[in-house]
Amino acid sequence: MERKKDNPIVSLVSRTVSPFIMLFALYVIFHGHYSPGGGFQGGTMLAAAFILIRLSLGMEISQLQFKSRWATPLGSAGVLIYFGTGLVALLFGGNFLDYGFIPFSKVVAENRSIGILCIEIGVAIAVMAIIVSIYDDLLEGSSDD
Amino acid sequence: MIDFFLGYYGYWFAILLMCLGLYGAIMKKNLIKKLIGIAIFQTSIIIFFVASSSKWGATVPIFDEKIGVANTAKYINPLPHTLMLTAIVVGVATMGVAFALVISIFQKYKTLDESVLLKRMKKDNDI
Amino acid sequence: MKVVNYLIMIVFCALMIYASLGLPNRGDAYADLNKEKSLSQTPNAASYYIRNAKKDAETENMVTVILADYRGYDTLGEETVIFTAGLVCFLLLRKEKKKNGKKKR
Amino acid sequence: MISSNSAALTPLILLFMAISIPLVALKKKQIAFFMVMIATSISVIISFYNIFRVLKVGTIHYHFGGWIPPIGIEYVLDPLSSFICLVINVIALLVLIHSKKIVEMESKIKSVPYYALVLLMLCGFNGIILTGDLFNLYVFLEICSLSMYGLISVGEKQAPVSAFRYLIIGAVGSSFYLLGVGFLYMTTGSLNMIDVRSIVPHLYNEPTIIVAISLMVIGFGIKMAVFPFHGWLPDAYTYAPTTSSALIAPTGTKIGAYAMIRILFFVFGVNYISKTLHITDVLAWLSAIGIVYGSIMAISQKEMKRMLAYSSVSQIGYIGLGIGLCNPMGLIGAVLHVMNHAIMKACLFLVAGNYRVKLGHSNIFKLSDNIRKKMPWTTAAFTVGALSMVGIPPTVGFFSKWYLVLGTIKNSSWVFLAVLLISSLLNAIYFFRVLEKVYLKPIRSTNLEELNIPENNKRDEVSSSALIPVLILAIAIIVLGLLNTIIVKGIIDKMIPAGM
Repeated sequence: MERKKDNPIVSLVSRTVSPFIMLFALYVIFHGHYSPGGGFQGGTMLAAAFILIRLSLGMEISQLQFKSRWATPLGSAGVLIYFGTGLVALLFGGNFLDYGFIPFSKVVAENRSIGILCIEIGVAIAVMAIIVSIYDDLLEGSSDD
Repeated sequence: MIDFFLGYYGYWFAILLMCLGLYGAIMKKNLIKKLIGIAIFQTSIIIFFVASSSKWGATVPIFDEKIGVANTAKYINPLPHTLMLTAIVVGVATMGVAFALVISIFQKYKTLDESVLLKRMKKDNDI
Repeated sequence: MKVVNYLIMIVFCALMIYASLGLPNRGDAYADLNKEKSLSQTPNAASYYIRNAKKDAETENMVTVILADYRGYDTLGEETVIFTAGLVCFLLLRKEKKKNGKKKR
Repeated sequence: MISSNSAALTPLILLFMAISIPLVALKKKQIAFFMVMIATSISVIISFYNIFRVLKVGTIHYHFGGWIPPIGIEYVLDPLSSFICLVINVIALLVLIHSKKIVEMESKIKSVPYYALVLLMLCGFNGIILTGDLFNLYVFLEICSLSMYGLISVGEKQAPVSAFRYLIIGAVGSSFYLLGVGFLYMTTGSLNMIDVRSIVPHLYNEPTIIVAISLMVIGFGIKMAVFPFHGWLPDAYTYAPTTSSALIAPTGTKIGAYAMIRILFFVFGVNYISKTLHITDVLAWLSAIGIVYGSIMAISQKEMKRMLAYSSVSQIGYIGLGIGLCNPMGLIGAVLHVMNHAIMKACLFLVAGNYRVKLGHSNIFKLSDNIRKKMPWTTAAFTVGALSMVGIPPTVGFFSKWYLVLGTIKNSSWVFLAVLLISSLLNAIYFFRVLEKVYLKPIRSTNLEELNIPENNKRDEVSSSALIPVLILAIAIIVLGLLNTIIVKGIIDKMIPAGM
């Protein structure tokens, strides 16, 4: 199938919009404590920003931004951040995922708050990386050689 | 009567959507249409759950100094929302796997229609 | 076969609507699932969350607290689900020969 | 620290290894197999430790995040869950030892994501078994079903189609379960199993509870492949790669059976299920039809893996029948058969895999007695497994059927007794058909030269990593058969729920 190459408006708009989507995604992730939002929502928006670039500029250019083969390891790193937060709590003597035991500060409630932030970041990284990797794999599978 | 209707129409819409989804998943011959049916089914369950969390005159489950937490009827039930966040992600994951399978079916059989697919599979099995 | 399928759907729809009549009225703040105590006098999770989320975790958004703390293990499972989906796509569709292409460059 | 957290460690270790495989095995792919071995061995050790601890101190509860049950999620380790957990982990370890050479030989399976998915599936199984929370069960159900779709789909050419069919049915099934949880939550306001158990008696007359139970039973019926929902099973098992089918056939459907026992008897209560709603009667009748149907279909199959798949349908029927009888003997039979069938099916599927490795096929009609000369140990293991499936006394298969028969006699349900006896006969037909080929049919070849090639009769056994698990399973079939009273008296007797 012949594809139209390099529509300047599309590439310009997506290049301009993509950073703002990322910025808003970061806001959603880090403001999840006070307003609707959190890791999943922010993670999917980050992934949307990456996929927008992939859609408009093609696979080769977008590799400069985020390499496909790093997507799965990054995803597992994200899950590992989550898992590790729980594990650290376990090592400090609490049950698994009991953030109150992680000594970030002296107040238990604040420990929990920071623990929640840690796992939101882990969730965001994992969701972002995995959605991008699913998109890349589907694209790779459906393209005929 | 009107109270009864107002109290239950949310559930009924969700149930109607469920039946639509099930119709797609069972009856349609095209694999993509089957998947659309599954997606509608899963989404209708999400609507069903979220419908159950509502309370008349309550606000979103975010702590507000002015309201306080003395009266729990002032906030809607946060638990179904949390469960459905999980269910949404599960639905996305199922769709991802399903599309991967559809693509690998298409690579091998060059069709997405179930009856044609069955014929080609039968031909393979005979050889 | 088609008739059976239609029948299944109609029965399903009827069953669901029959069951939904036993549910609490949507928006009823005093239904069983929103009470302080359940029918067997155990504490009810939902009202506990509303009351104590801010106190327990210094976080205003109750959904976040439930998602990440009270029911954090569900969320870990859910991340694992999406990780699994990523791995399945990797297993099924990614082509191995990519490395050769890189060497050529 | 280990002792206080041991209840939660099996799924966590499997999960940890699964998520670190893609990171660690980036450069060196062989490392994936060793990580799998480490993870499964540790999980086996921990499950042994857990079962002894449960037998010593009684039920163990583990609260995630330190929150007490109706607020948080808990793991419940009682005799039933620790026993099934041990069975699943041991079978998985043996099958994975067998997989060492097989996975690389089978056409272009990428070992890194494959092994990660295997571990994720086992993690899902362990999570389902141990959890005490209804929604958590749904999440882990999805983990293990998604990874099962993936593991099935990398097999032969038809494998993605069968995996897709399984996905459609399985997604509907787990959605049904979720819907059932929704109904239950909306009426009771709780998601914890023990909590729900205490609330449900106040609500026995509500239509919502009845619908919730039926939705959950349909959902698990699909996962368990009881009779009208078995459609996905034969194709999926036949076209999957050897390791996947040997992993999924013994363990995957048993999880559905376990969840069924857990939900029916431990969440809703024995009397309500059996006396008021008669759901167990429906289950027993469906299973009885499934037993006969599966056996008859198995007789008409040419392909060994497909025959074993249909035999799985019938064996699942035994477990369903044991649950449906709803008396102590029946439940003992069902739980014992979960273990026995897991061991037998793992053994038989691994043998089919070994045949495929050496002969390139596992078509029953092409087998002849030179395979006995070529692969004596594998064939001996197959014989033990087949005899056990039929139910010849010193093997495990006999004893679970014995308890089921006792259960039917206690309920004086003579139809089920007849079904059990007839199905043993049918099992005998389809297994002796293979045994006859393997032991008695001389090699018949139109090509005379082929007959005289000495290599054709030379011993050509599979490699030791593929042979040892098969032999261990075959020995276990006999040894556990002899030890069955210890298992029943020591562990299974303690599982029987109150009021049965």
